[in-house]
Amino acid sequence: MKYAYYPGCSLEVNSAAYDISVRAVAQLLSIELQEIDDWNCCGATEYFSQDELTACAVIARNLALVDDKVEQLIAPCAACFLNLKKTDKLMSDSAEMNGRVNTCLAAGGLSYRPGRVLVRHLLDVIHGDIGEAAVRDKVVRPLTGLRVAPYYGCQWVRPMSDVDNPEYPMKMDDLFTWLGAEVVDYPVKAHCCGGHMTQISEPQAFELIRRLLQSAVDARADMILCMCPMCQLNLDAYQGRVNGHFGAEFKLPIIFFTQLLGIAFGIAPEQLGFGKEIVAALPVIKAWLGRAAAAVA
Amino acid sequence: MSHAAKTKGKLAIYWAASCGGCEISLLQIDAKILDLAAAFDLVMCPCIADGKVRDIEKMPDGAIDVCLFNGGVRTSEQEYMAKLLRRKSKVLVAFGSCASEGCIPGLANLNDRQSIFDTVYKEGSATAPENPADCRPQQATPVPEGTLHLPLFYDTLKTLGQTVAVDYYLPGCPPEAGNIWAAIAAIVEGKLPPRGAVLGLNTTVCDECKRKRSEKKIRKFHRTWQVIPDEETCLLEQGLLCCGIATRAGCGALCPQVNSPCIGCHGANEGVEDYGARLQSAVASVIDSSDPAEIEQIIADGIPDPVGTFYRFSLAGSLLRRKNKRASADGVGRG
Amino acid sequence: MSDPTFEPKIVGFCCNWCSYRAADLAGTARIKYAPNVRIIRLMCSGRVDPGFVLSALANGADGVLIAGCHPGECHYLSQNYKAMRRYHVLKHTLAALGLEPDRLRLVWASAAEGQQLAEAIDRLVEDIRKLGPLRWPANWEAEPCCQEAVESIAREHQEAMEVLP
Amino acid sequence: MARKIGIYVCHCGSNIAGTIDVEEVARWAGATIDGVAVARDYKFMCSSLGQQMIEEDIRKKGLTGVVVAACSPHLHEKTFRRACEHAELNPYLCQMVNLREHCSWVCADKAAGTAKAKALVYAAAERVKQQVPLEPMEVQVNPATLVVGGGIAGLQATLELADAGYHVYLVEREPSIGGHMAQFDKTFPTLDCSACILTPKMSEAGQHANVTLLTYSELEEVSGSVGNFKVKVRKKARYVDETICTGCGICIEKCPRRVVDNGFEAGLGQRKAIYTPFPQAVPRIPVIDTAACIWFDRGKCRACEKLCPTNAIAFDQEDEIVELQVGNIVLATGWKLFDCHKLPQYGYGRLPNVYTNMEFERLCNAAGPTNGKIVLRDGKTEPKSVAVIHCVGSRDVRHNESCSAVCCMAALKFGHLVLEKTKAEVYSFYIDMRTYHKGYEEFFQRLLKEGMHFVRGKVAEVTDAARTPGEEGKLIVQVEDTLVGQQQRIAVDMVVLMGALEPQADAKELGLKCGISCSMQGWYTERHPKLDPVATMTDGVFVAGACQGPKDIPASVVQGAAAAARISGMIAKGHVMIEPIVASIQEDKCSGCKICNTMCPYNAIEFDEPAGVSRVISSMCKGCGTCVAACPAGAISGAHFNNAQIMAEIRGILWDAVPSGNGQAPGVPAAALNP
Repeated sequence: MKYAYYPGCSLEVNSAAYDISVRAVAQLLSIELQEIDDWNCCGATEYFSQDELTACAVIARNLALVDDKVEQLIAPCAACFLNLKKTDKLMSDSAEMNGRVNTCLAAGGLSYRPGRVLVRHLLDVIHGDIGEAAVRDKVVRPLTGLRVAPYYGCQWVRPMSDVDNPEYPMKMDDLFTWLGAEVVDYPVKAHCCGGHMTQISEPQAFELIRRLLQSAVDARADMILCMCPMCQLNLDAYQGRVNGHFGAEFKLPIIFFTQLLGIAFGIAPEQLGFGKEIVAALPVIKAWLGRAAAAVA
Repeated sequence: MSHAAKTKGKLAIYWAASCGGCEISLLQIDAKILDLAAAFDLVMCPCIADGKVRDIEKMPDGAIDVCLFNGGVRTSEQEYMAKLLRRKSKVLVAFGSCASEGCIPGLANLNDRQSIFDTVYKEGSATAPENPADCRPQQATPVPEGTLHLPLFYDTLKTLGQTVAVDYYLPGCPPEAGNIWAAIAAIVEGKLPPRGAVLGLNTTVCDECKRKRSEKKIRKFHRTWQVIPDEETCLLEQGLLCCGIATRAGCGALCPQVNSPCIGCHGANEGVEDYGARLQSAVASVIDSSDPAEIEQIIADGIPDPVGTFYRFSLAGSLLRRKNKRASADGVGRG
Repeated sequence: MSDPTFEPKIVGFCCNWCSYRAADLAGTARIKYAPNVRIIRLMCSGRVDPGFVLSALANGADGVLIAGCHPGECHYLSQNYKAMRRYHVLKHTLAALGLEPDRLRLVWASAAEGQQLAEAIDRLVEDIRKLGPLRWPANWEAEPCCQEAVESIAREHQEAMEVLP
Repeated sequence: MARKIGIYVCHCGSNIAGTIDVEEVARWAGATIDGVAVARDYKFMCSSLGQQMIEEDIRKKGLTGVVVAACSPHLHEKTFRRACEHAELNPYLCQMVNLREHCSWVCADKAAGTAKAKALVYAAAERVKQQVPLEPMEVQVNPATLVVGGGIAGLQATLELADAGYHVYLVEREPSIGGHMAQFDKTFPTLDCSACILTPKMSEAGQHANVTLLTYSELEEVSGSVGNFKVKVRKKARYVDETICTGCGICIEKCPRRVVDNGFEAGLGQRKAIYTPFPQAVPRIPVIDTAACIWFDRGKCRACEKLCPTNAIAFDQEDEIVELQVGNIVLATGWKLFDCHKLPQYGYGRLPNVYTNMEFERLCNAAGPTNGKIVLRDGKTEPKSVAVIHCVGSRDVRHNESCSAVCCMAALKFGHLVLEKTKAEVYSFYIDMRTYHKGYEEFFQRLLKEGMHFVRGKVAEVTDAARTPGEEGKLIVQVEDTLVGQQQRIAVDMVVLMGALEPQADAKELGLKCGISCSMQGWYTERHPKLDPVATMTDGVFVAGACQGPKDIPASVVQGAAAAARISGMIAKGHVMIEPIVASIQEDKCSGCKICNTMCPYNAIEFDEPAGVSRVISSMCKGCGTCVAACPAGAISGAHFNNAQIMAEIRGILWDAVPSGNGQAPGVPAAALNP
């Protein structure tokens, strides 16, 4: 099936690995991604706190640009996903907002009817539309023996909780269980990664990050799987600083769930953007493959 | 007939908006026609005898003993004749479905004068090519000899009962010969029910239908051409919209007998105000679904022409009588 | 076409157990709603005979409301489903007879939903106000020309007779 | 005959007169509506003076019909029908107009209100002209009663009736009566032991001459109506012959198969494959759990059979259907516990030391798996701190919007038991503390003194993710203390979730069998939430206990007794009058098309094959009128709601709508307007 694709800014640069692996996996699952032509930034979390109308207008432009023949949109970044969804809802809930946003769009010769485009997250599409059976029979390299900690962060289920259990999301857990991995059940999988707190007050941010890493380590996870560029960045890029700050020795690879998904589907690591992460993930994966091979022998 | 001896009565048979089938049916009383002739002088019957309106006009009121009036009232002339014959007749019988409830001509109430004329004189494949100038019937046309008059064509066809007071109703399209004779005999012998009654049975066609019936649950309605129904079981249970459940008995379940669903020409049973309402209510009640969307689908698929199905014979005589004019103007409910 | 001074006359059929009690509750709670709906009490929405609706329209109603218990909560277990089926068939027929769909409405209201029923009534009244008067009986009110035409026939015949020898 | 209608418009103080010009309505009715002999208005029609006025008019003016335009018929129809009866006018010739609820109270504008009132009065007048005298039907009441559910509510109802000398069939799904109360240790607020007050009632019911116990049985089918129900009960196979078994218990002792008891012991304890739920079970006859039994599993063993001194084990036993005839039915089917897995943030099922309230009841119970010792899952460690979380699945729009009523007090009880039995600190996390019955608030105060800690706030999560060394190995309760306005993390050893009370999973299904409906949530709907919380919309079916809504023990007992009292009254009287609002079939018009037979959910329409017509069994007809509307032949008529009456009402209610000219609705044929 064909979906409009909204990569979002992060996936262009520091989360390129996410973009690469998303496209690779999508192709393999015959999810046709049609990148929105001339899409623009979703305004991240800041815009909404500044000015709702501007935020909505900026985001609605992307929705307006979706090809009329396409009904659903995939946004891999949890923040973009939420913003697009939120905008569509604000517009359908309030005729006034709808009018004002469309006035803005009209200035650019565009218009958008709320509800026209259904905003989806790739995880939800794979879990729901593709489904267990289809996913299972794509597996060429079962993740047996690999201990993974799915990390959902905030925006996937909060504040709009229609895709998964807002208190204790499970869809990534399910997905990787299907792939044969040992999914660790650690209590903070939907806690906050600190977001932009790293820019405001490092001690607070580092404490939030530490909790996540600690909990995953306690659960003997080999790696943390992310679905949001911001989460991945905080846990990965700041891991060194966190170690320094707390005198800890975390060395936990933080990758995007699509990257490991690709491995299970037998896609070569280099086609999945591995190597861009700061805490190297490949050694861990190689080690696991070794264990796996040994187990077979 | 024993009463043939005493002074002959006067009988009028008039033909308004109808197809003439009622007259044919009357002739099917066969040899009994002689008894009829013995009992009555036929003072008017445009179909078979040349009776003059002015002769009727000249008669004193109530001079005619029995008038069998078939056809609905859709022109000024028919209304005039209905009123005239009412005045002149002791017993006025709405003879057949048209006079009683409008029948097929009554379905014209789904349109109005304008659209009917358009169809006939402009769009109609038969007439239009002959009529490039789009000539329309004129009520008055001056000619050298004077003015020719045509009756006014009404927007809405009325039943006889909606036009004048009717003494008795004889259902059927056409009424079956047997029932006609029974009615005439009853009149002659003066064995009549209270005025305004329908001369017929007080139950419905199922009563005369031999088919096996069980409790009904319908998931799909079939059109007659879609299935060959089983001969034994109730047609409605087989998804054919058989109107027998709601239609007054008296025909001996003619259509179901030949494996074809009843279409309701005998109209509603005793005490029923709106035939279509009863039929829809019953049919809807046994639709085997509780999901609005599914119900709508079942109806849309199975009953594409609800008026023609539930009101084929009784639209003009129904509570609503016709299609909403304003709507037919702005096109609501078309198609 | 929409005339603000037009006050629709709407007949409402309520079931004794849920919707009629909802209307009672709206009263006890002093909820104000449009006075245009005149309620007739039946034991169950399953009692609503399509003939009642037709009769209401034929007697000059601008619209009809049918209100019953929520599906699954019918006091008579499942009779409101029969009401629903009849409603859909009747709506189908009335559409073919040129009745605007908004003039006939089926709503569910539990005995506790006075507010909801009041709102539903207000909505219905507004929708019908937009449609304007129905005046169904006017559909068959004879145009003056009919009477005139019949009389002219009588006149002609009179004249025709006078010229007789 | 000439109709003489009396019209009586009530002011109801200012309730009606405030928004409706009642004098005008009365004057207008008298002048406008044909057949009106007298039209009056009066301050309070329902007052004795008002009624006298009506009665006098009936006598003096020989009225043939009465229209009372006042309040809702649900309020005063009986009143005015009685008035008519006094004056020897058949009560069914009285029609009420709901001016107050449906007009004056909901109209903002007096002119509009008055206009609407006129239409409503006109309608009633036209209707009453069509109404005919009716006689209520008398039905004999079978003195036997069926009680479904052997919990405290059902037991109470059973014993009240049995002691009054009437026979009761008590049907219980489980192998023993007793219900949830049998699982409890102490009962709030008096803390007397649950077993001590319950078991005597159980054994009394077990031995009572007027009680037939049908345990391990379920209600299969109900037919008939008030006074004469026919009931089918499925007695599930016990594989033990009740007539021979002495309840000695050797079979249980010798049974080699132990399984976790997810029923009575809430998963904390074990039981054998052949078992009685608990030692004081009534009856003491065990059942074999075929899922666990080795014989049913592998075709070996039969130890119980070999060792039973009375050869009571009967592996060949099968389910049996018992048919009963009763006059009334009491549903006391109780509640089920909310599935705490649905709130994953509280960790139930993931974190071993998170318990449900029912688990904790068993934990405290001296007869329970730990002999009443409050210990962690490891079975030995005593908790140093316990958190009790209120409203788990209650007062939560995601699950149950309603309050479960009993949890606050139960939580306090738990607190007391912990403090009494251990040295642990106890925390209660509550939204609101609801202690509104006799002695409840006092109990709360007592717990405050005993040192239970109370934190007002809804718990965000229970986690084992420690943030400080102090939190290591503990369960941390994350909560905002809304009184202090601060986030708190409280580390404890044990967490008790006060799970919500929910309707039984099959409540709706059972309700349908008995012809009663449920609330959206699934609690049985009473006839009136305030004035008749015991009866239901179906005559002869009563509800008691938590199946009608969350209730504690005293409230359940009260309702059980109330249901019994109502039934005793009916039995003592010997008969009930039922409204004559029933359908009847005019057989000469019926063509036997069998449309109506499927319409009736009460199977009140039978088909007479030889005659080829359908007939209504009036004692079973509930008068909904669905068949009347469905009959294509117009052969069915609904008493007091027949077509002529409704059509007249419609014409009347639209008196001001029919345009001038020949706009009258047609009758086709003209004569076809008889009912």
